[in-house]
Amino acid sequence: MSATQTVGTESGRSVSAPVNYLNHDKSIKGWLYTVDHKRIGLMYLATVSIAFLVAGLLALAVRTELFSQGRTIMDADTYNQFFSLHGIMMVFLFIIPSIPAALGNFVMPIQIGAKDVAFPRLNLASYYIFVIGGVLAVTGILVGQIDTGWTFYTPYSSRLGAPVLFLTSAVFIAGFSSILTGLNFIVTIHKMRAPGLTWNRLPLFVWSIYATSIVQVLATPVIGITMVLLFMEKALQIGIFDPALGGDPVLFQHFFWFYSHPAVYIMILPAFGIISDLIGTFSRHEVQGYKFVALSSVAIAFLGFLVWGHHMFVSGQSVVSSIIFSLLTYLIGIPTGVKVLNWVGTMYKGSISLQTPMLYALSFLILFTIGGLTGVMLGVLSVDVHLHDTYFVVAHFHYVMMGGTVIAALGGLHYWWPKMTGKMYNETNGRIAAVLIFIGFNVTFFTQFIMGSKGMPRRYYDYLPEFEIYHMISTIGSFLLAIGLFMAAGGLIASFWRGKKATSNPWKSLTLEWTHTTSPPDPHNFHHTPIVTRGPYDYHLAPEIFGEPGGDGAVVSAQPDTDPVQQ
Amino acid sequence: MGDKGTFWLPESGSTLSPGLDSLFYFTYWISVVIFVAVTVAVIVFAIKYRRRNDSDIPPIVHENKLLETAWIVVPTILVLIVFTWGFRSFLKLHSPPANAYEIQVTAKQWLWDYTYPNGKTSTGDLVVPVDRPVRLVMTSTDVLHSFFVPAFRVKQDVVPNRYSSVWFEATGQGEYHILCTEYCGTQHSGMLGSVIVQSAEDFDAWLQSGVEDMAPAEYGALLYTQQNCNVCHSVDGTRLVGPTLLGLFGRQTTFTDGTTAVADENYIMESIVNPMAKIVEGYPPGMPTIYSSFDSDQLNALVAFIKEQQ
Amino acid sequence: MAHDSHSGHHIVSQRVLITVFASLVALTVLTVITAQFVDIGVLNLPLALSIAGLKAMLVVTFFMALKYDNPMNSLILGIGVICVTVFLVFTLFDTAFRGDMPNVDSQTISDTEGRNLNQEAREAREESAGAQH
Amino acid sequence: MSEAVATAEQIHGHDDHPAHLQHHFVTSDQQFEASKMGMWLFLITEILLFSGMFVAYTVYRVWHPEVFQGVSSLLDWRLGGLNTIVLLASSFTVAMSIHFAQKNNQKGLVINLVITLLCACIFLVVKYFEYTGKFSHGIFPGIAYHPHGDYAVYDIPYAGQFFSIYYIMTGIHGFHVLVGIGVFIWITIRAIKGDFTSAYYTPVELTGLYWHLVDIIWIFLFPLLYLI
Ligand code: HEA
Ligand code: HEA
Ligand code: HEC
Ligand code: CUA
Ligand SMILES: [Cu+2]
Repeated sequence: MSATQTVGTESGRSVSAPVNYLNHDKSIKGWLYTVDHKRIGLMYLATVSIAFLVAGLLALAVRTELFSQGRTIMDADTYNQFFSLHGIMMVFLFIIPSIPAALGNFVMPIQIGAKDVAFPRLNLASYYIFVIGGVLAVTGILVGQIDTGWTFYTPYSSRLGAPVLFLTSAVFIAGFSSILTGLNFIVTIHKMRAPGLTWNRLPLFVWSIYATSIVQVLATPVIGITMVLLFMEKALQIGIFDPALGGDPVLFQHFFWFYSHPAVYIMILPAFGIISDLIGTFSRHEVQGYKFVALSSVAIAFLGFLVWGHHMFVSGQSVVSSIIFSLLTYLIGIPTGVKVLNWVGTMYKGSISLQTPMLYALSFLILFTIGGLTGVMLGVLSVDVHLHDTYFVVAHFHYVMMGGTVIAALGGLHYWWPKMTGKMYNETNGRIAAVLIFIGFNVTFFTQFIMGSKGMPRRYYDYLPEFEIYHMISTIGSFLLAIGLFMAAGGLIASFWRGKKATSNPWKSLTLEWTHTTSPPDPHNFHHTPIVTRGPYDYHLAPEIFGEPGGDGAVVSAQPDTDPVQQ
Repeated sequence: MGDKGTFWLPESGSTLSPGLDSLFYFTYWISVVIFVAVTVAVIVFAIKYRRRNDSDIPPIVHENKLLETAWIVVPTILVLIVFTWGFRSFLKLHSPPANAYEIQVTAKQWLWDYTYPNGKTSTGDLVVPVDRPVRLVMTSTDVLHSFFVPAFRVKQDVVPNRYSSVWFEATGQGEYHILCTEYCGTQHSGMLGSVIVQSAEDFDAWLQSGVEDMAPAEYGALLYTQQNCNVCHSVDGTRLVGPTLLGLFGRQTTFTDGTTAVADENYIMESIVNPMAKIVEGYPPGMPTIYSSFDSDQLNALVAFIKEQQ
Repeated sequence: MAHDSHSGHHIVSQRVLITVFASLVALTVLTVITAQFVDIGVLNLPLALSIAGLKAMLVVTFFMALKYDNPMNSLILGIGVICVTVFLVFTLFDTAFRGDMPNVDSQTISDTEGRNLNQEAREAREESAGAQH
Repeated sequence: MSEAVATAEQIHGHDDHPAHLQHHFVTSDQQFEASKMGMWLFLITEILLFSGMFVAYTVYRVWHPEVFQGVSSLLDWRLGGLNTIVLLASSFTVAMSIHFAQKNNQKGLVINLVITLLCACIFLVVKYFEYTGKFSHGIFPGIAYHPHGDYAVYDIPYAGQFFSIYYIMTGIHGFHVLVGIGVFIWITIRAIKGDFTSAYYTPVELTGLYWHLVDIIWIFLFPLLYLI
């Protein structure tokens, strides 16, 4: 393969552009059949963005309905379907694949100096399995009414019509995609690291993807079998979960949360990884307590399996198990706290640049701390009795999922955007959007804490008059938030036409995707497999690495390489 | 019912509330302190150490073992305190006093039915004596529901085919909301009720009282709200789950099988007692069959009430 | 480092394989005999499960050659087994102690009333099906 | 940073490049180890998939031990035992086939694969007779459970749950056997074509691992469902 490709002729002279993964094969087939992890990552990114958009619009409809008491724009049945679909799509089609499958796929193999993931074809298969899951989910939605909430609690769900069967199959299939991605990543991280890249030198994003993958592999099969059993309950009435047949609905909740609690760590761990990378880069400082931050991800991954019962304190499970689950729930706060405090410590005496990705990282620190601390409040047995199934819980999980994961994903997206597309986005627009999102988010969801602890139940189409004022503020906030998100998305998309060309290492980062690949990277990532001789955040070596003032430490340039690309 | 609570919590109406509130505020203030510390540090560092020059290279900060240990140990101690407290009050929540007054509760889509020890029943509104522990023994006839009284800080899921219970001791006379907090279908948000706390004498009198002395239409109006007809049927013409009762009497109604009928007394009674017999066109066959046990007094009262809605 | 251990190309000898197979068959016979023909009361269940566990160990160690393989793979299996144990044990913390405080009853209503819900549901269904024909 | 430009190619040469080696791996060993690790990870997802049913089984057994003990006698331990032996034998032959592949013994490899395939089919045939036998007495999963004739006495609460769990567990297990058969056919054809040598037999090894897991699951199902 040649290193350059003729992209056009100008007055007889052929102008060459460096080959990169985007321009080396532009055919549709080149995308649909690709096994290149970078292209697969982008395909995921596009798909989950659509899911996010649709689910986000549903959320806006939900908020609009709640703007005033009684009927505002839709009837109760529609409302119930809307919040269910919002939850289901956000969780299964957006947030779980978002960071690992989209950004992780793109970045992780490069960060470990590999040419690709261990099983590239499996990677593509995972993508298509995910798409099939998505299509089934959409079919279920079109076929009829799904208003179970995202939790599918029996016996309500097992007595509903056929659409539930589609949705359970969709969740089952999307789960498989998640398992295969996790499996692929674990093997990749174990077996494909570049020479010299020891476990102590792994970027923290890789560590967090690793921990996430463990959870994906261990937890997801259980949602699979849960969905199979639910399917059977509906189809054959096997009486495992339906009390009318002697089954136990609380057992279903155990099955569901055995997956879905660890799943919240599938959502947040990759976000932790992004935040570590962002704070390191934009503070230009070694991440404090690297080992603690790295290992706490793994600790969280394992502890995450021991606490699922905290969703069931008032379900009628035994008091003994509530107590055990509550105790273990607190323990999760500790490794998480270690992370948060180390991130703050990293900023200490750093050289902090408040560019867009860093603004998202700082928002994350604030919002996630609120979300996490309120999570601990929910873990307090008797307090949860009052707060369970109120808007306090809704606010808690939006603070961790939207304020945590989605904000981190946006930060990561802005950070790696130049690498993925070769274009810089507009910085001013990016910063304004980040601030708007932060404000809109807090207006939307902080009010929900207040109304929740005052007794506003969740999944309510209509509410008592005393809550109207909170709902109004929350709805207004959600529109601010939406404007911010559309601005951010617009800024990124506009960069395709208006963006400046990105250099290899615009942020002066030290991880391999910045120092050893061009923007966008070569189809095989590296011209030469890199040999790693230092840690990912060794900014004290910066003078040496960055060279003369103004240098960015990249050992490859966007100019065509003189070496022929080796296969 | 004005807003008599604190900024965070609703008014407190049971003996359990104060203890739980102090635990809530204890964890809340710890969280505030931690949160403020983190936020202030973030903001101060972001300003103080902002990048002044593109080639700034900050100094190495060596890991502080003491700090690293401190933020493992201190939170651990804090959470253990909170755990012990929470766990003890949880046990209290689940230990009804032996002399508690027991009321049976049946939850169904989408209403609450109560049966008092003397056989008296009520729907929607739960009447209890003040300053006396009350224990509710609950079950559901269809799907999961959850019994929640914010002012009492109690909540318990209601499960079909199993009894679950909550207890509380109301400390002040008045009316408090009952909400259903487990998603149970279309009218989940309409599955409301009130706890009416009365003095011991009023409660006894209420318990013994009959309803025979009311005018039929008046009694019908009571049933209309008590039996939650209002959840599905409006009297002002709005379309809810079922057809409006406004102008129903004498109206020509078309059914899903194409036949029609003019609504007279018999038709209305049949609609209530045997709702599946004729399904009104354009509506789901969604009317519960639980009203078949109405006696003739109740039916006459409802018919009288519906006749008035013209 | 990427290649952290010796490779998994150990050849398990025929003799070992045959011995293992023979023991597996023997254990199967043993478990049938102890379960079906001699009654050892409460020990029935633990014994049957221990034998099954032993058989599984044999298969894993020799047939699947974990003994000679990269220890990482044993770790993976171990973690999987721990996870299953957690799932089982923590669920039993609830189901085996359901109703330990008065907030829920340990017995279901149909059990206390001695009703067979499956039968009732089936009959109701057959009745409604019969009514239609 | 001149040392960072040093290339891995200088360490492992690029001359020996067997056909089965994919471009993103450096050595065959790396590729073999990676596939095997991937397979082990896949196996634990299978274990966790089945764990859900084991949990359901245990929970209901703890609640209604007498029912589970009682109705399990409806299952024929002879057929179950036969199937156990058949699966163990197939597990043994797969292990043998890998042994022969490692020794470059083409004939041994193919013969053992074929025996394995046969065992798998026998297993399903026996299962078929078991299922139809049960169906003929009205022993169905779910609400359809309605034993009649001599078996009417088994129409007790929670017997339906036992049989639902039985059918789902053995059904999903049987599905795995079916998938195994498909894969074995493919492997056998490749083996006959001479695709596998001591240097490259990864597919045989991986299928073997899968098959042993199917065997292990049955090792637990057999006593739990048929014996105790
Ligand atoms: C990304 C997703 C995510 C994350 C990361 C978390 C994190 C946590 N969650 Fe949350 N949670 C959800 C998503 C998530 N949750 C969802 C979706 C639901 C509702 C599902 C539904 O019902 O629909 C839910 C519900 C939920 C409940 C059930 C509430 C109810 O229904 O009654 C509980 C109860 O214990 C809980 C607890 C926790 C805890 C303790 C953490 C911890 O991991 C948080 C740890 C973080 C911190 C503690 C902050 C940082 C630490 C410090 C600054 C150090 C100092 C700390 C201490 C002294 C403690 N969560
Ligand atoms: C990832 C998880 C996630 C996210 C991000 C959100 C985001 C939002 N959610 Fe929701 N939500 C859930 C998960 C999530 N939610 C879950 C699990 C439930 C529980 C459901 C149940 O009870 O079963 C729930 C429930 C829930 C409720 C409670 C409903 C009820 O109980 O009755 C409400 C009400 O206000 C709400 C509102 C919102 C709003 C306003 C947003 C906003 O933040 C949304 C803003 C987003 C947009 C407006 C889209 C803009 C997108 C683009 C422009 C595309 C851009 C693309 C790129 C930048 C790449 N959500
Ligand atoms: C859960 C919702 C629900 C509740 C509660 C409910 N209904 Fe209905 N009702 C319906 C629906 C849906 C219909 C239309 C379908 C049908 O005819 O069965 C209906 C139909 C009727 C009709 C016939 C109306 C017509 O236009 O012909 C009458 C009369 C009626 N209901 C009376 C009552 C009374 C009285 C009560 C309370 C004691 C009550 N309903 C409670 C849902 C409900
Ligand atoms: Cu009943 Cu919600
Ligand atoms: Cu949780």
